[in-house]
Amino acid sequence: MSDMDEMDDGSGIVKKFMFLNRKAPHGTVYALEGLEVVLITAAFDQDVSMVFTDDGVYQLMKGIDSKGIEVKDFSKTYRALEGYDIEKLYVDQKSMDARGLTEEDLIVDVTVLSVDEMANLMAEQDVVISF
Amino acid sequence: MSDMDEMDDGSGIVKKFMFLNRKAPHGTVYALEGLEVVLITAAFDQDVSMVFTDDGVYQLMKGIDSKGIEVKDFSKTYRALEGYDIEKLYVDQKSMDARGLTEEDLIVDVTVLSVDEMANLMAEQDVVISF
Amino acid sequence: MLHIVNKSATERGALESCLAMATKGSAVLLIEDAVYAVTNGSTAAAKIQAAAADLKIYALGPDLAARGMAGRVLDGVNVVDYGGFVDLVAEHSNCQSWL
Amino acid sequence: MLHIVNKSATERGALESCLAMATKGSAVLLIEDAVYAVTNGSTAAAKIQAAAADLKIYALGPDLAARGMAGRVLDGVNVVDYGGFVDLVAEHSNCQSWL
Amino acid sequence: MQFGILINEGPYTHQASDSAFLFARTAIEKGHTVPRVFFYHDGVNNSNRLATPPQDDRNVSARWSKLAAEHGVDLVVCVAAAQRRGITDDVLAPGFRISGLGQLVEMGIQYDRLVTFGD
Amino acid sequence: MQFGILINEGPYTHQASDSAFLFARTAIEKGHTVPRVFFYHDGVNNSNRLATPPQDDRNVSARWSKLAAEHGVDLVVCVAAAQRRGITDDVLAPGFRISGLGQLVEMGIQYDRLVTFGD
Repeated sequence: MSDMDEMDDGSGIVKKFMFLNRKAPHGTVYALEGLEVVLITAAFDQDVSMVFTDDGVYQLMKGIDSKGIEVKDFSKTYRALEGYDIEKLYVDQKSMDARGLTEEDLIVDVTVLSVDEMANLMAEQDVVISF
Repeated sequence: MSDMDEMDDGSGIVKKFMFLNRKAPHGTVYALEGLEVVLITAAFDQDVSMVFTDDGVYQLMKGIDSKGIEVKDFSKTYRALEGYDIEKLYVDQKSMDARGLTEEDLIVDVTVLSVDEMANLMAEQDVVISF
Repeated sequence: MLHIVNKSATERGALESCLAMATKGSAVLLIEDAVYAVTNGSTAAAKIQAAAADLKIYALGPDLAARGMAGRVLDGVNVVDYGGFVDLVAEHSNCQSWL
Repeated sequence: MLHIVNKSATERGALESCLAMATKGSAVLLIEDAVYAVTNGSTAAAKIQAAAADLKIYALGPDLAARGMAGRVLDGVNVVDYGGFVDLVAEHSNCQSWL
Repeated sequence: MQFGILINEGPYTHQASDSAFLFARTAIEKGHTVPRVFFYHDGVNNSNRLATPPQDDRNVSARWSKLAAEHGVDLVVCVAAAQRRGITDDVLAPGFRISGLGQLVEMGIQYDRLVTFGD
Repeated sequence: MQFGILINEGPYTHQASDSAFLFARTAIEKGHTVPRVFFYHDGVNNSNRLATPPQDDRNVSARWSKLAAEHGVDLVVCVAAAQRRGITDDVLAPGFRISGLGQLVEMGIQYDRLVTFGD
C-alpha cells in the first residue's frame, strides 16, 4: 500500500463508491486485496462506503491471530481506515444475527443496517465493487 | 488427452479410485480437467468409478451447445468413456430430484443411487479425488 | 440498478443475497452457472417466480445453451444475448456483480 | 474414512453434502473457512451438534485462531493442530476433500 | 457510452474471464467504447503470453491482445497483484501493461459504467 | 507413512496452497515422507519463480523449493494445465518439474494416502 498519498485524476469529479465485502478473511485473498483498492479510492478523494455482509462480517472479528497459518494479519488495517477518512462502515444486521455476532465482537465501530437500509444505500451509489 | 494409451506403474497394484464430480460445467474448468485425470487413471488399469452429485449432475445434460460462449463442448467425452472401460457411472438421486432432472435428461446411461448407497460406495474406495 | 449474478444458487448464497437486497423495479441478470436457477424444476424456481413480481429477471441465452438448458426456461424470465447484456448495463445507471 | 471440508457453510453446500454422505463412525475435519461452522451462534451449529452423535467432528485450531474464533468453539468439537491433521489422515484408511 | 471492465479471475479456471471478453467485444461491436480493462487478483494471469492452450481451444491472452490492437483498449495489470503471482514485463502479452490500482479508481470516476467479472 | 499431496489452486488467492504446505511440512516433521506433490488446475501457478510478494509476506514458490531441497520432495506440475496457464520451464522455481497426469495416478496407486487441497 505504497501509493496512498493524495491522488487526483484531474477531473474534480467525486463519485459514490461502495465496496461490498461478502467473503471471509484468509480462506481467500479478496478481503486483503479489496482493502488495497479501498485505500487507493479514498486517496482520490472519492465518497467511499464499505459494506460488510454475508461472510464479509467475519473480516471485522476481534482477536484474530494468524501466526499459526503463517500469513499476515491485516485486520488492524480496518482500525486505520479512519486515518484515511474512510468513516462509512456498514454491517448487515441479518448477516450478524445469522452468525451469532454483535457489535461487541467487531474490531471497529460500525453502523448496523437492516436489509432495506442496505438496499437503499446500494441503489444510490455510482460505482459498486464487490469482493 | 494425448497419453491415454495403456500405462503401467510397474507395481501391478489395482486400487479403487472414485472421482467425485460436484461442480457444474463451464462456470469453472474442474469438470473438463477432471475428465482428463479419469481417462489417465483408466489407462493405468485401475478400478475407476465416476460419481456425479450436487451440481455435478449438470455435467451430463443432453443438448449442450457451447458455441455461444466460444468454449469447447466436452460433453461428448462422457459418451466415449465406455471405450476406455470406464463403465461405473453413478448419479445421486437427491441431487437429480433437487434440480428437476431424470435419467432421460442425461447424455449417458448411469446408475442412480440413494445417499446411503453413495455413502457406502465412497467408504469402500482406496482413493477419492473430488473436482 | 442492474444486479448481475454468476453463481449456481444450489452451491452458493449469491442469488439469495442479491434478491434480498434488490429494490423494487431493479433488474437481475443471471449469467454463467447462475442460469440454472431459472430452469424448470430447479430448487430456486419458486424464489425466482416470487421475485419476478417486483424485479425484472433476465438470463443470458448463450450460457443457458452451453448448459443444455435453452428449452427449460421458466415463464416470466427474459432471455438475452451478449448484446442484450450490454444494453442492460447501458440502460441502468449502476450495476453490481454479486461475486 | 476422514472427510475434509474447507468451505464456509453459510456460503457453500460442501458441509451439508459431506454430512449427508459421511457414514456412522466417520471423522469430519473442518479447515480454512469451514471452521466458522463449529462456532457458537453459527447457522450450522445445530447441524454440527446433531451430526456429532454419529460422527467425530474436528476443527483446525490455527484456522480458528486466524479467524478470531478460538474461544467460541462448540462443545463436542475436537480442536487439533496441523500435527493432529496429519495424524487423522494417517489413522483413517482413506480421505475425501469436499472441494 | 464508455464501459470500464474489471476482471478478478484468471483464464480457463473461471468463466469470468470469458464472459468479460465476450461482453467487451460485443460492447465495441454495438458502438460503445471500452477504453480500459483492469486485471486484478488472479485476473492478472490473463496477461501471460507464455500460455499455449490446445489448438482447438481459445487463446485468452492472444484474443485480448488482438482486441486491444484493433480497438485501442488499454489492458492494465495491477502491479501489486502481479508481483504476488509472478506476472512481470517479461511474460506480458502485447497490449498489456503493468500499473497501479489508481488506474482502476480512475475507471470508476471517469467512465459511464464499471462492470466486474469474477468468482 | 507415505503421503501424496494434490494442490488444485494457485498461491495467495486461495488458502488451499498454504494449507497444503503446512500439512506437508508437518507430516515430514512427524517422521512421515512426502515423496511427491502434484500441482493441477490453477495449482500450477505455485511453481512460478517470478513471484515477488511483499517482504513481510510468505514466498510460496520459494518455500516449496526449500522443502524439496531439504527433504527430497518431487514437485510435479501438470503439463496440460501448465500449458493453458503459461507455466513453462523458463519460469519454474528450483525443484519443480513439468510432467504428465500419470504422475498423479501413480501417487494414488503407490502411496498410503492422497490428500487434496483446493477450492
